[in-house]
This record gives sequence, C-alpha cells and structure tokens, in this order.
Amino acid sequence: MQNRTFVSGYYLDDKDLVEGIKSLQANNIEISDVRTPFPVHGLDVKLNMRRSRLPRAGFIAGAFGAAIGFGFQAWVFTQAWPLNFGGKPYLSVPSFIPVTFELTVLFAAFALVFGFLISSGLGPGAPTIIFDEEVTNDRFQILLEATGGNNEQLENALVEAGAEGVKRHDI
Amino acid sequence: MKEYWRSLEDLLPAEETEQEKKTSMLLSDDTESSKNSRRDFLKYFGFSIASAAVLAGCERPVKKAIPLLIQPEEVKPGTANYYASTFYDGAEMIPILVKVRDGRPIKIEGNDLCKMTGGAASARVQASLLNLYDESRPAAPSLDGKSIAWDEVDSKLKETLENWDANKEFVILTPSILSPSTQKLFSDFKAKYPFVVFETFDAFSYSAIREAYKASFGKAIIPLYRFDQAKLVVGFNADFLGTWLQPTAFSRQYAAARKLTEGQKDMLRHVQFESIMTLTGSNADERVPMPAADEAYYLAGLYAELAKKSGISSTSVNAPESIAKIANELFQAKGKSLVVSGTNDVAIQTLVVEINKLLQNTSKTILVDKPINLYQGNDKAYAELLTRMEDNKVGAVLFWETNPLYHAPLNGKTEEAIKNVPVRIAVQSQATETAKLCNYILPAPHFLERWDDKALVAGAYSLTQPAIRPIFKTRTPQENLMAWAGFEGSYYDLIKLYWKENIYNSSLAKGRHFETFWKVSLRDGLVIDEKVAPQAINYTGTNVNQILKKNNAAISSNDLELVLYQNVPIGDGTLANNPWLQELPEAVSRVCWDNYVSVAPAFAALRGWTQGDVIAVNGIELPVLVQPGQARNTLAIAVGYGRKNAGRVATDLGKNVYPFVQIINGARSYTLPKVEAVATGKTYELAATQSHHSMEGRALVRETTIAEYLKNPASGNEMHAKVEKLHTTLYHEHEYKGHHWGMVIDLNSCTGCNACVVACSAENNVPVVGRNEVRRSHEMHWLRLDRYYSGDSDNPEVVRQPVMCQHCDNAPCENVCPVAATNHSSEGINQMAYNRCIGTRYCNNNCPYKVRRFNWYDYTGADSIPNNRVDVAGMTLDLKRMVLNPDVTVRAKGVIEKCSFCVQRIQDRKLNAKKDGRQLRDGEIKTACQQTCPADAITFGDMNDPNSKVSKLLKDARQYGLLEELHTLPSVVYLSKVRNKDKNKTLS
Amino acid sequence: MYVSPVREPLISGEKSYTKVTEDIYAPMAGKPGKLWFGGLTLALLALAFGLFSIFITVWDGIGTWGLDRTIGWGWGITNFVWWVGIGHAGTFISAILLLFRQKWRTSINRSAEAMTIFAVMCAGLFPLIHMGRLPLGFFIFPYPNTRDVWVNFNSPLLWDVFAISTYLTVSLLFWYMGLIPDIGTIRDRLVPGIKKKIYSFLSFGWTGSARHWARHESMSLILAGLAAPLVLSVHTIVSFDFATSVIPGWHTTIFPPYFVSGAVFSGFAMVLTLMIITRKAINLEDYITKAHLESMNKIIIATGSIVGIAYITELFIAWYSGVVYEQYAFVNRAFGPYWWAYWIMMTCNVITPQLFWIKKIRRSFAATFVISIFVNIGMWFERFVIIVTSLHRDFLPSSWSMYSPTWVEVGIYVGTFGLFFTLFFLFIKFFPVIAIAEVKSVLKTSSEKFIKKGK
Amino acid sequence: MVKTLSRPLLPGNRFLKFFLVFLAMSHFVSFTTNVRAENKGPAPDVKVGERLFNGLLPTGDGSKSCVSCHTMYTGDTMNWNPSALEMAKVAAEMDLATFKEHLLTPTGAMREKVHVKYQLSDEQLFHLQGYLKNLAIEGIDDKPLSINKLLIFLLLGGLMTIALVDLFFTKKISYKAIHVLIIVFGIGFQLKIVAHDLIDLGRSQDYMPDQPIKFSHKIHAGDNKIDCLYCHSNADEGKSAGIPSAGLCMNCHQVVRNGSNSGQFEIGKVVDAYENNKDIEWVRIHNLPDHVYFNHAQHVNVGNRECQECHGDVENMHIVKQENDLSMSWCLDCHKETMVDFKDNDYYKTFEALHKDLAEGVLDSIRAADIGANDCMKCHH
Repeated sequence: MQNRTFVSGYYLDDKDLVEGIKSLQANNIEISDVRTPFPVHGLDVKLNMRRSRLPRAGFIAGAFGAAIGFGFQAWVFTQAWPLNFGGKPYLSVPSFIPVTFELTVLFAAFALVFGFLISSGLGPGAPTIIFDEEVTNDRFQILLEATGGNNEQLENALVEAGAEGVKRHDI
Repeated sequence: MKEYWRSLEDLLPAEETEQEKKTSMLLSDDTESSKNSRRDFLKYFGFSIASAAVLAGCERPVKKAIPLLIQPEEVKPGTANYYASTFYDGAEMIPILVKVRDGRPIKIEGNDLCKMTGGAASARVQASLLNLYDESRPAAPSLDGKSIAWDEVDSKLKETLENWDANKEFVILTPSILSPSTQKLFSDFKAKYPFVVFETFDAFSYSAIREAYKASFGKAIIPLYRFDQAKLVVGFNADFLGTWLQPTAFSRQYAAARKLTEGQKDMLRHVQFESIMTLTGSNADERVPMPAADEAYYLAGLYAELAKKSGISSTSVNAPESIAKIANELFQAKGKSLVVSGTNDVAIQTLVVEINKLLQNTSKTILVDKPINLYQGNDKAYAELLTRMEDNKVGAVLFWETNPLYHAPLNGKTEEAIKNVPVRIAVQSQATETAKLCNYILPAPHFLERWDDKALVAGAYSLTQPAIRPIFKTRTPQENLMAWAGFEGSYYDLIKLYWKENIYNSSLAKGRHFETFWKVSLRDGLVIDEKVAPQAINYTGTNVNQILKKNNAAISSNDLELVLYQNVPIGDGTLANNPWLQELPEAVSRVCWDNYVSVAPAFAALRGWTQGDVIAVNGIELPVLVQPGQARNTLAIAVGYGRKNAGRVATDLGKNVYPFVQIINGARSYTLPKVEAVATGKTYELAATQSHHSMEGRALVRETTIAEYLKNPASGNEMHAKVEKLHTTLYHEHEYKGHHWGMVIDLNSCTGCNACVVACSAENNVPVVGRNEVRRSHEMHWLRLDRYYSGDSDNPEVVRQPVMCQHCDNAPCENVCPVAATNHSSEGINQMAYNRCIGTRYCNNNCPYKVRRFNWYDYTGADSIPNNRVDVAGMTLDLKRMVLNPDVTVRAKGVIEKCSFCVQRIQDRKLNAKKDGRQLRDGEIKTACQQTCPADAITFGDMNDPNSKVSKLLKDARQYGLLEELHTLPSVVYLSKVRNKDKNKTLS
Repeated sequence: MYVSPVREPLISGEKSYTKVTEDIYAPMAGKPGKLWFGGLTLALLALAFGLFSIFITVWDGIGTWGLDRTIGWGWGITNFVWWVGIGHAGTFISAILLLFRQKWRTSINRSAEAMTIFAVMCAGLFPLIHMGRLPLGFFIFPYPNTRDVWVNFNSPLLWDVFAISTYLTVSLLFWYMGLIPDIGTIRDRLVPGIKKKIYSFLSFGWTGSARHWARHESMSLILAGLAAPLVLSVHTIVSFDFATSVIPGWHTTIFPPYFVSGAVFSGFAMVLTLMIITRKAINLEDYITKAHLESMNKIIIATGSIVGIAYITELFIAWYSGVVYEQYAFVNRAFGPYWWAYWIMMTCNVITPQLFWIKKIRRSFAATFVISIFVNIGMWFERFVIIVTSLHRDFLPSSWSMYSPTWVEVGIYVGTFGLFFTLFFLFIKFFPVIAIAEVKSVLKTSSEKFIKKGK
Repeated sequence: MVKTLSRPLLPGNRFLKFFLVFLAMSHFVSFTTNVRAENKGPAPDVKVGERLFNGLLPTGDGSKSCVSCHTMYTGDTMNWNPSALEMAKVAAEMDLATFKEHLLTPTGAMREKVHVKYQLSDEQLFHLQGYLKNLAIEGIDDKPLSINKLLIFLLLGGLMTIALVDLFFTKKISYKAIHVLIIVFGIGFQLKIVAHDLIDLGRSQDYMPDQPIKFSHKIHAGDNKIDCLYCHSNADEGKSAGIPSAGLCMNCHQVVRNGSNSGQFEIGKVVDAYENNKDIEWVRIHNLPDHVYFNHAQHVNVGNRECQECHGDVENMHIVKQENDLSMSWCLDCHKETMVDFKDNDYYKTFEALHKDLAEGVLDSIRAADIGANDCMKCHH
C-alpha cells in the first residue's frame, strides 16, 4: 500500500466551511474531499461536482420495468396460455396497469439505490477511512492531499482559511 | 339409452371367502378405497417444503395394481356399469339403476323405463346407497350377543321349528311385502309349518285408508291416484309431494299437470287445507291453515255442500266459508278433481272416499280397480297381535326388517309384549331398537346386495338384483326361511321359478323363450303386463250421515294440539342413520340434523318464544321453530328422530315422538288433540341453512298468476325485457365455438323435494359436515333450494328456487382469483381447478349467488396435515369411502368447490359420442340433479344447438336470469312461477 | 436568515449540533430501562400467542375462524387493510412532505417510516394467513413451473401482491438509505468493539463526504418522487380488492381516494399515538414539539374530513343510483344488525377529528393522544363495516348470515400487535429514532436557538 | 439411472433403524441357531454360506459364484435368473438332499449347462442352504444409497459460510472475486438442487420398479409382436388401459411353458397364480395424482395416438420404465400440437364455426387445444 498524506481542517459551522472553501479555492488548492455531518447546500457547485447521473439510471430502469411488466403480462395472457376470465378479452390492458406501475417503481427504486451505492462506493462493510469521528457529529471537515511533502503549506493554508483545527494524517 | 348390464349373475354361485376376496380385488385397483393411498403429493410437499427439498425427497408409496385373475367380460376397470334394480324401504317403491364402478355401487338413479317415475328418484332413494356402506349394520349372526355361524343358526332354529308346540304361534312380522315370490315362499313355509303366522307392520300407518275403502267398497285397498288426470286437487293434511304414499310418482304427475311449456296452457289447480306447513302446502296455489282437530268438520262440511249440489240429501253441516267456495270449484271440476287427506283416521278417510265418489272421481283420478300393494298393515291386527303376545299365545316372533319397538311403542305395550315371547329373532339389515330385545340377530343384506322382485300393482313387476357381493356375513331373509324349511336352491332360483310359472305368459313372451325373457327383464328391471285384468270392485256405500252428525261443528278450541308428521328427508326414520339425509335441509324449514317443535308465529309471539327456545311438549324437550303458515294452536314435531339404536349418526339425534302415537278407533293416530307446552328456559341452536326468509322485494323468484300469464306470457317477468335492452358491453363477447352448456330450471315445476341435493352430493363427493358446522353456515351442498315467504306470516305464500353455480359467462368470481384456479372453459363452464386453489375465498365473496363452498376443515381426509379431521358422520371411514365417485376429485381442506354442471358426465358422454363417431344427442347428457328430479324441472343441454330443448326453453317468455341486471350472463336460466289463482276466485 | 420570525420553532431548547447528536444517541447509549424490557416482553408474549393462533389456523383450517359460506373475509382482511393504512404515514411523511419541503417532517419521518415498514409487515401477513392452503401460497407468484400455469393478472389480490411487496421493498430501501448517515454517526460515537464493528458494517462505509451527500440527496429526491405515487397506489390497489367486485357496498368508484385519505388519516393517528409516548419515554420533547403536533393534526383534519365526505357521498350515491341492492346495503350498515359498528366508525372518524379545529385541542398532547386512539379504532371499524356488513347481506337473502370472530382471529390480530411492537422496541433501542442529519440540516432555520439569534 | 422412489426421509434415521434391527436380528439368529444346535446336531455356519454364495470361497473349478447369476438387486438390465431372494425361498423349503440334487444335478437345459462345474462338499452345501434359509427369513437389505445430495448441499453451505467469514472477518484470501464466485456458485447450485427436488417430488420419470414376475415387454411386444391392445384391451374402450388378468396370460402360456431367457421359473409364477388362485401384485409404474383424470379411450381410440408416444419404446424394454415425466406441461404441449381428426369423426360437426374456418382456409388444421383440450376441467374434475 502506498503512503499518502492528508491534511484536514475542520469548522464548526457550515457558513465558515463555505468561506474556508472559497479561500482555499482562491489559493488554487485542490480540495480532495469535504466531509460534513449533514448535507450543506451549494457545496456540489462549489466543488464543481459532476451532475449526478442517478436520475437517468432511474428513468431507464423504470422504463425497463414497465416494459417487462406489461410485456410479461401480455405474453402470459395472449401467448403462453390465453384464458377466459369472466368474459374479459385476453389482452385486457386496464387490468395490467397496476402491476406495470408497481414494477416500474420497483425497478427504478432498485436502480437508484444500487446506483447510489455503487457510484459512491458504499455497501455493507465497505472499507472506510475516518479521519475524524466528530465529522458525523458537528465538524465540517476539509481534506487536502499532500503531494510531494507540501503538507505544511497546506496546513497553513487551512489555518488561513479559518479552520478551527488542523491535523495531518499519514496512511 | 343407457346400457343396462345383466348383473353379476354369472359370478353368483361361489364360496363366501372367495366372494369377499373378489370384491376386495375389484376394489384394490382404485386409489379411493384406502386412506393410505389417498395422498396428494403436491399438497404434501407444499407443507414440508423446506425440509423436503433439502432432504432430497420424501417417501412415495409404491402403488400396487392387482388385476382380476379371471376377468368377467362385463367388468372393465374404470368403466361404470348400470344394473337395474328396485328400491323399497317399506314406504316407497321405485325402480332404479345402480351405477357400479369397479365392483362397488356409487350412485343410484331412477330407472327411466318406468312410466310411473320416468327415471326420477327421491332424496331417500338417492341416499339409501349410503346405508349400504353403513359400518353399524349387523355384520354377522349372533345369539344372545355372541357371534354364531349360520349353520348353527339353521340347526338351532330348525330344531325349534320341528319341535314346536302347536298351540302357540310362530309370528313373522314383516313390512308390507310387495314381492310375489316372497308371498309364494310364505305360503309354502306356512304349508310346512302351519303354526307360522305372518303379520304386517308398517313403520308409518296408512291403515285408515284401507279401512275407509273397506267400509265404502268392501275391500281394504289403497287405490292408485292419478294427479295428472285432475284439474283441481284439494289436499287435507296430505303431504303427497313430500311423504304421503308415493310422493315421487305424485310429484311427477303433479308437475306434469302444471307445466306451461310445449304449448300447454291448462294448469292443474291445487288448494291445500292443512294445520302445518308441509312441502305440498307450500306448493299450493292457495293454502288455508286449518286446525288438525277440525279436519273432519271441514270435510264433513265439504261433503254436505257437495251433497246439496248433487241433490243428495244428507245431514247439513254449517261449513266454513272457504269450504263452501272450494265446494263450488270442486263441483264444477267433477270427474277431474281429487280430494285427498293424509290423516290416519277412518272417519276422515271415509269422508274423503265418499267425497270423491260424489265428485265422480272414482276410476278417473282414483283407480280403485288398480290398488297398490303398499301399506298393507292393519293397526287393529297389530294391536291384537300384541294382546296375543301378552297372553302367551306366541312362542316366537321374527322381526323381518320391522322395528315396532321404535315405530309403535304404544305406552310400552310393544316392549312388554315382545319380552313376553320366549324366542325373539331380528332379521335386519340395519341396527334397530327392536333388535336389542332379540335373542337372535340375523343380519340381512342391504337391498343392493340381494335378489328380490316387487309388484306395486298387479301386472307391474320389477326386479331387485344385487349390485355388489354382500359386504358383511349376511343372508337374504327369504333364504333363512328356505333353510329352515329345508327348501332346495337359493332365493334367486325361487324368484326365477316363480316368474317362469306365474309371470311369464304368451303376451309377455312375444315369442321369446323364458331364458331370454328373464334376461331382458333383468336388464330392464321391470315388466309391465298390460293384460292383467283390473280388480273387480263395487261401491257398497257407508253411513256418512253418522260421521257428519258427529263432526258438524268446529271442535278446535284454545287447547294446543300436536301434529306428528314425517319430514321429507327422514320420513319414518327407517333410513335415519344416513349422513346425507341428516344433512339434507328439511324442505320447508331448511333445518337439518334435528327435529323441533314448529310453532305458529302468532302463538310464538303470544308465549314469547323465539327460534331456539327449548320448550317441553308433554315432557319432551325440543327447540322451537317458528313456522309461518301453521295453524295458530297447532304444534308439530317430526317423527323419525331420537333413535336409540341406529348407528353412529342417528342414535340420540333429536327426540323420539313415536311414544305419543296411540291407536285410536283402530288406527294409529298421529294427532294429539291436547298437549301441554311450557318453556324450559333453555336454548338450543338449530342447524338452519337459511335464516332470512323474505325476498326483500327483489326480483329473484318472479311469479305471476295464470290469468295474467294467459294475457301476457311475460307477465311478472317484465324486468327481463328491460335488462335485455340494456345489454351492452365494451368488450367483445367470447365465442363458444362448439358446445355452450346451459340449464333451464322451471320454477313452476320445482316442488322443492330436495332429491336433487342428495343426487348432487352423491355424484360429486360433496362432504357431510355435521350439525355444528351447519350451524356455523359451513354446509357444503353445491345445490340449495332457497325458500322465501311472502305476505301474511299467518298464511304466507311460499316460493322456492334451486340455486347452484350459474356458470356466468361474465363470471365475477373468475376475475378475482389470483392464481387462475377458476376460469371459463371453451364450452361455457365456469371451471374450478381444485388443485390450483389456494383458498383466498375471494371468488366466493364476489359471487352474487353465493354458490361457492369452502372446505373450512379437513372434512374428507384429503388433507396432508394429520389429526385435523372434522368428520362427525364417519364419511372418511374406509367403508363409507367406497361410495365416492372415482371420477370426481375429493377436495382437500382449504379449497373452494362448487357445481361443475357434472362435467364428468359431460366428458363421459362426449367421449362416447366421439368413440361412436357421431354428434351428441340432445338430452344424452343429464346432470345428476336433472336426472333425479321427479318434477322434471331441470333441463340441461347445448345452447349452441338451436334444436335442443334448452334452446327452445330459452325462447319462453317466462325466461330470466337470476340477478341478470348485474350482467353476469348466467348459463342457468329460470322460468318464472305461475300460480293457478284468480282475483275473482279466491278462498280468503 | 430567510426564516420568518413568526414561524414557530420546530426544535426547542438551546440545541447545538453536538447536543442534537447527544440527545438522539442517548436512548441507545444507556442500558434500556425496565419499561423497555417490560414492553418488549409483553410484545413478545403477544407475538407468541399470535404465532400459536396462526399455527392453529394452518393446522386445523380456516374453519377455526368465524367465517362462513357468505362471509369469506372477516377480521383477517379487516386487519390487513387497517395495517396497510397505518403503513401509509411513514412514506407519506418522508416522500410527499419531502417533495413539499416541509421541514417539520425531519423530526418524525424516521420513526414514522419504521412504523410503516413494521405495519406493512403485519399487514402482509394477513393475505397469507387467510389462505385456505397457506403451504401452497407460492402459487400466487408468477414463477416458471412445469404446469405451465401463470397467475391471473386480472385479480386485485394479485395486484396486492405486487403493490404490497413493492411498497415494502421501496419503503425499506428508502428508510435504510436515510439511516446510513445516522448509523455512521452512531458508529463514530461507539468505543471500538464488536458493536462498533456491526454498526460500521451497517453504515455501508459512510464518511459524510460531500460527494456522497450530493448523490444521496439526489437519490432521496427521486426516490421520494417515486414513492409518492407508490404510496397513493398501494391503498388504491387495496381499495380495488373491493371496488372492482360486484358486492353492493364494495362496488364503488369513490374507493381509491377515499381509501388513500383514510389510510393517511389512520397512519397519522398511529404515528401520533406512538410518538407522543416515545417522546416522553426517551426524552425527545425538544424535537417533537407542539409545532409538529399541530402540523400533523392539520393533516388529520384534512384527511378525516375527506373520509367524512366520502361516507356521505356513498350514502348519496346509493340513494341516487336507484339500485335496490346498493340502497339496502347502506341502510343495513346504518340500521342493520351491525349498526353499532357503523356508528362507532362515524363517531370516531368523522366527529372526533373535527375537534382539531380548536387550536387548544390540536396543540394539546393529551387531547391528541386520546383522539388519535379514537381515530385508530374508528378506522378499524371502517374496514370492518366495509367488509363484513357488505358481505353478510348481499344479493340473495337466502344466504344472509352473521359473523363474529373466534379467539383464533383475535389471537392473530393481537399477534400482529406483538410483532409490530417487538420490532418497534428493537428499533428504538438500536436505531436513532430521529433523523439526526436531517434535523441538523434544518437546525439553523427551525430551532429556537437560531431563530432567536436571528432576531 | 434407476430411481428408487422409496427413498428414505432421513438417511441417518434409516441407518439407526437398521443398526437396531441388525442387533436384534443377530441376537435372535444366534439364539435360534443355538437352540437348533442342541436339538438337531450341528448348525450351518451362515457366514460360510454367505461367502460361498458370494464366491469368496471356491465352489468349483471355473464355476461362477452363485451371486453372479442370482443377484441380490435387480439393476437396469434384465437378469433372467431367479434372484437371490427367490432362490432362498425355494431352498428354504427343501431338505438337504433335494437341495443338493437341485444344485449339482439339475434338470432343465439352462441349469444343466451352468451348474455342471459346481463341486461342493456336503458340508458346504449345508452351510450354503443355511445361508439361504436365513436370507429367506430376513429378506434383503435396501439397496445402498448413492451419493447423497444432502451432503453436497451441506458441503456447499459450509463452503459458503467459510467464504463469508473470510470475506468480512478473517480475510485470508485477498482476491474477493473468489469469495463472490464461491457464494454465487454455491447459491446457484443449492437452488438448482432445491428446484429439481421440488419438481421431482410429484414426479417419477424413469421410475423402473422390480415386478413380481420378470415380464419382458421386449419379448412379448417386440420379438413376438403381440399387439399392445391384446393384453391392454381396455385402453381402447375405457379409462384405464387395464392390466391383463392371469387368465389372459394363460391363453398362450397354457402351451408356452418354457421361456427363452428364464426357463420355466418366471412362467411358472403365472401358472402358479392361475392354478392356485393367487394374486399377482404388479407394481404400478404410471401414476397420476388423484386430482388428474386421464382416459385412455380418448387418446388411443378417439385421438388415434400410438401407445409409444406416451409410454416410449415399450417393445424394446425388458423392464418397463416411465418414459415421460407426466407433468402437466407435457400434457399441454402435446395438446397444443396434436391435430384433431376433424373431418372424419362426425362428433366434431358440432364445431360449425371451425369447419367454416377450415373450408375458407382461415385455419389449416385444428389442434386439440383449439377445441378445449387444455380447459382445466378436461382433466381436473
């Protein structure tokens, strides 16, 4: 395993965090990650994150579910074994709506959840490196990766950016 | 035409042990016969899914198939044979066909060659099959409670007979013997042993009719009635459609005379005067409640009125208004009317005979020259016999299928008399009370296990032939006598010889040898000798005025009277140990598994009684049933219950009221003029299959009067046209390219006798659930007879409607089954795949007709979970399982079932047609209910065939579908009911 | 900030982020009290009784229930619909209120969703148990088989299978996805040990990274968008069980909206009943405040009134239709042998919620608690009335009959309470009852502290 | 592969039962032999007899062991010789002299040829007969079980557990793909076992039980070309095809008393049954569940199907086995394909609409399923 060094700084308020990020970005320092106890709005734009493709995945899966749902029912009732139920036509479309709808939702939901988990690298027992356990409590943490031993420079930048505490992590 | 098989005659002479073995061999090929092989693996693995899968399978029993060593030509495994035979239980006699599958009788049907019944059979005929498989039948001969071999019986009794004290009588007490061969045997036996005395004892007495004819015509006869020849029938306490004399034949005549199909416009009118609401009264066009005590007065009034009109002088009687009115009608219908009474009272019966004579009905609707041989018993003679027995004049008594201790205890007199006889022999096919008092119990075979012949009227002969080898160590009663008298041969030989010598004649032979004639007779089951001369009989007259004087005023008062009656399922109680009959709802009250005290609504209100309150009537405690239409001060209790030694089902079921019966004026009287009834404070829940009795103004049973009908055949059925006009659908309707089965039920014909219900149960393996389950509305009958009252509760009108699965083309049940267990067949049948059903009961909820039945418990033993069977009637015993129809699946617990239009019969007849390479004939397929219906109310056939009877009936203006406004498109169609009454001529 | 000062704070007390964490973590940290153990024991006993009753049902047959040839569904399906209804609040709160950006949802959505899942689990049991042949229940799934038989897609009961299982799955996913950050929080509060390892496993490796948060938010929003129609569809489909049939009293087009609002109505009532107890029991008074109470009670008035209007509309339509069966069905409901059930339903569902028009009552925990119980009872009777009184007297008077439950049916109902509370007790012990992260995210805009500061 | 349908529910249980029975039996046997020893001189050594029978002790120069012809179990190929049990039952009835004569100087062509090489001392014969008598009393143990699926199932379960534990806790193997592969494969295989066993529970394809008489359809229907319907005449007329009565067998076997393979032994059984009024308990091979109605006449007579379509090449089977699984889909598929004799059988005139379609060329043929062969109540009523 290669050795990497990170420098972290934390804030106690999301407003300060945003200010801190602004200041770091002004100094052209690349931010590896920001960790917060709750979602801070606007961070994705500030950090130039790519727009999530989850909605698209959800839509495609939903459409697939709908097609499977309707197609399967239609196949069963017209091809596999057409049966006369109470005088209804074999292809009684209104009857197929509920199941089609439910399968649409089900497929989309699975796609979304698994899409989220996979794209985020999360999952049962997924490996994690936690630099500061207080992040999930009340700390807003900025992580910077030190390349070529510039950790002290980064530490200073963080202090400058108003971080309440700065720490170095070697892994 | 059905194929009638010649019988097992060829196999007949064989040793007993071998017989048993052969029977068992015939049975063992069938999976139904043993409970071990009745396992359904789908169910089994379903329950133990987890463990079974992992453990790589569970044990599957190896099924053995044992062929017959030598296969008789006519016995084909898996194919049913029909044998013609005759039913007779001491009450009714009906020619039947016995359906035998793999050596065991599984269904009884009426013999359609018989003109009297036209192939119909009553509920009791249908159910009598189950008595064959009754495990409580005496299984082997016994002496003083110890088993004994037949040889020993013979040697002992032979010794007794040969060393007889000539001063004493050896009495053989038989029911009315219809068999000419047996009578021949009796006379031969008497010739050998002159001290033998044959006496006749009927379980339910009709001796007053014979006495009345003796008085008026000089001969103690019961004439042959022809309801179909009458235009007006007036009944007095006579339940001739339910229990009186020959109800099956009468129902058929009655319904035929009231049909309005096939262009018939004329309809028999029926007026009933009665104290209790009988099945017959509930079918009457008009019905007048009448205190039982006043019946003689009413009839006397009728006689006096008619005499006045005929210009005959007689004592005048101030008749009630309704009688005066009906007298007018009767007088107009002279020679085409019929007055009958069901009361066993000589004075009443004499009046009836004289009234009919006045109306010139004799030899038109009453054939006195063709008397019937039923009910030959004479109550006076019976009373005298008891006296002789008490006076030590009788040395031995043999009860030949009679049970006087139960049917006529006469204040313990019968018991004392029997105990006074040193040798007491019971020759009986069923457990009886009388047998308990006997030294010898000699088991007799069930009528399906023995040979016999019958002659209902002179010249009409029918044969009884065995359809199965005796299940127990039984011997035909006639063969007992033959053995004791040392006669050679078997009873079969005797019958054949008798037929050869006495019945076979040139007109019947039609050029055939006797052997051929005999075989043809066996195949057909009956022979009618048209040339037998009518019996000469002349009117001698009797002193009517004396009776009129005695009954010239009403005697009913505020005293409570009690009427004892036979109800339709149980009758006199002889066949009471029969789960099918006990579970059959009574035709009027729709209560089963008990008897009860019927009380008029007004009287119940007066005393503050409601249904289920237990009251004591002269000390007998029974629950109350409020019966609309009953005379106000009349109480009524059914006989036939409270058996003490009848077997597992009937013993101690209900209360026995035969002890109330006394011999009055030489006849057993079933009416008590004064009884005490007090509330006990207890309650008892009756097992009623219907709890709401009003139609709530819904157009379920549609009816009209004959006058309206003649003006407009669609009267009363106007709604049908309205609904038809609205007939529209978004979807295209499914096409039925081949057959489209349909059924038409003529509500004008259906009398509500319930024979169809038992026929259906027998055909379709419908389980018996028992009293407690019926109380919880868990009854399983696929077919029920809804009964509604309308109008005044003191004298309501009654309508009935047989309801089974309506096989809707737009069936609401089919849409809602999640697993597709019920759907529509290509022939329009609403099919139900039991093995697919998971039991959500959604279909039943969504059935507007509520005809689906759910297996609440394991009633049949088909469930794979052990120790959970609910089978109070022993229907899952191996012996009783022999009655199961192997072509119909036995349903498991948790499964919905319902009427299938007897699809197994449809399949069978279709296959026959295919094998013959011909089209199906209309009427070839008969459902079980249709087949047995005495009123011919049910028609089944192909609606796609424009020439079928069903298609023709569908064009009748009276035609409508039940709840047709729901657009379920039922394949069962009803024809509306027409009452023969007119606003201008009404009794009340 | 952009919060109107008139808006009532949703979180009272001086709460900082840490305080929030501590408060919500507190009940999980300590040893559970006697009350908890007592409650759990009681719930387990009830569950055992229920399991025994189910065993009796499967072994002996449905005959052990009070049903008959006319009334094919009784307590079983009543309980099913009732539980499904209760299961509507959670996903409604978290999905629909999320879409509407209602901040007050944050304090209650977690436990409401848990209740949803548990209630749907209870509900899902009944369609299974009520089968006559439960061992063959797998026939309802369209799996390939050697019989070549599929299922009947026309059957509302089959739609139920899909609706309930989809609803349960999606609710579970939604709930768990929301839980992940909070499990992370719990994980980080624990000292190293087996417990921490388990929570670490369950937290799916949550770090609080902004990237994750962004995706999480995006996913939550779309999932909410999917769950919102799903919630509405589930009770719509349940109502189809009745609405698509022919039985008078069932065959009604008004059923879908009527059932959905009834479901939300009963669901909210159940959430209130439980939350009022829970907030006291585990000291969350600051998080579940009168403001929450009032908001929820407002929804109860709204849905309760819809239900009331539906009742009246049904009566009107029955009269207006001119169909004798329909008319009789409704007269029979109100004045037939089961009149008491109808009037309990009317009183509890239509009259009592109207008390919430009075501000004092709708802001009173005690009054709300009592009324919410009334609503629960009333909604149970609504289903009983619809199912039993419609069935017991339908088209043919010859088949009319009466129904009363047996101890077995009651036992199964009690058993589902046992299951529900067993799960609920375990839930409040092992999972945060309030969505920590979500509360924190609205802390600034909605807490007393920050609003005061803003002044 | 031969399927024994009477598979035990729990192998362990079965073993325990055998063990107990074995203990009890061995005690009983030793006790009885002791008694006999006291009364009737020396007791036969069953063990020696068994070794002789199995050929572990020499029985003569170049002679085969008894068991090689008189086998304990019938396999999937026909062994025409009487089985060991049948032999034992015969031998148990004989005194030693007759036994010796039967064995060493037999009558009948087949036995003469094979038995000629046997050289057995009287003592050996005594032991051998003792063994056979013992066998006649005790019967033959159940066939040993083949590899148990349960073991595979459990083994896979264990393997997957180890993989899971290693994946999350021990982490000995660094390539996670291996864990995943093991688990996926394991679950898949387990599901396959479960699914197949579930399907097989109601099924008995390839069922091939031993019959009480080694009746060969190959000889009768194949070599001698007897028509199926000669014996199973009911197939044309009725619901079941019918198993011929012994009387029917005697039509030929009154004359034919010597079989080409089994000599007089097997035919002797039929004769014995016929003459002494004994039942022959054939084992049913084709069993349908109770809720299925099947009618042979519909298929053989009306549908004109060949017996072989369902029963396979019976005329080439010495031992009949169930050729098809008799599953519902098997029935349905055939109904979908089988053409109906629509023109020649007048019954089908009822289907006017379809006749019109045929005439107009809308349809080219009518399949059984088109006229309702796949309606539920055709078979389930």
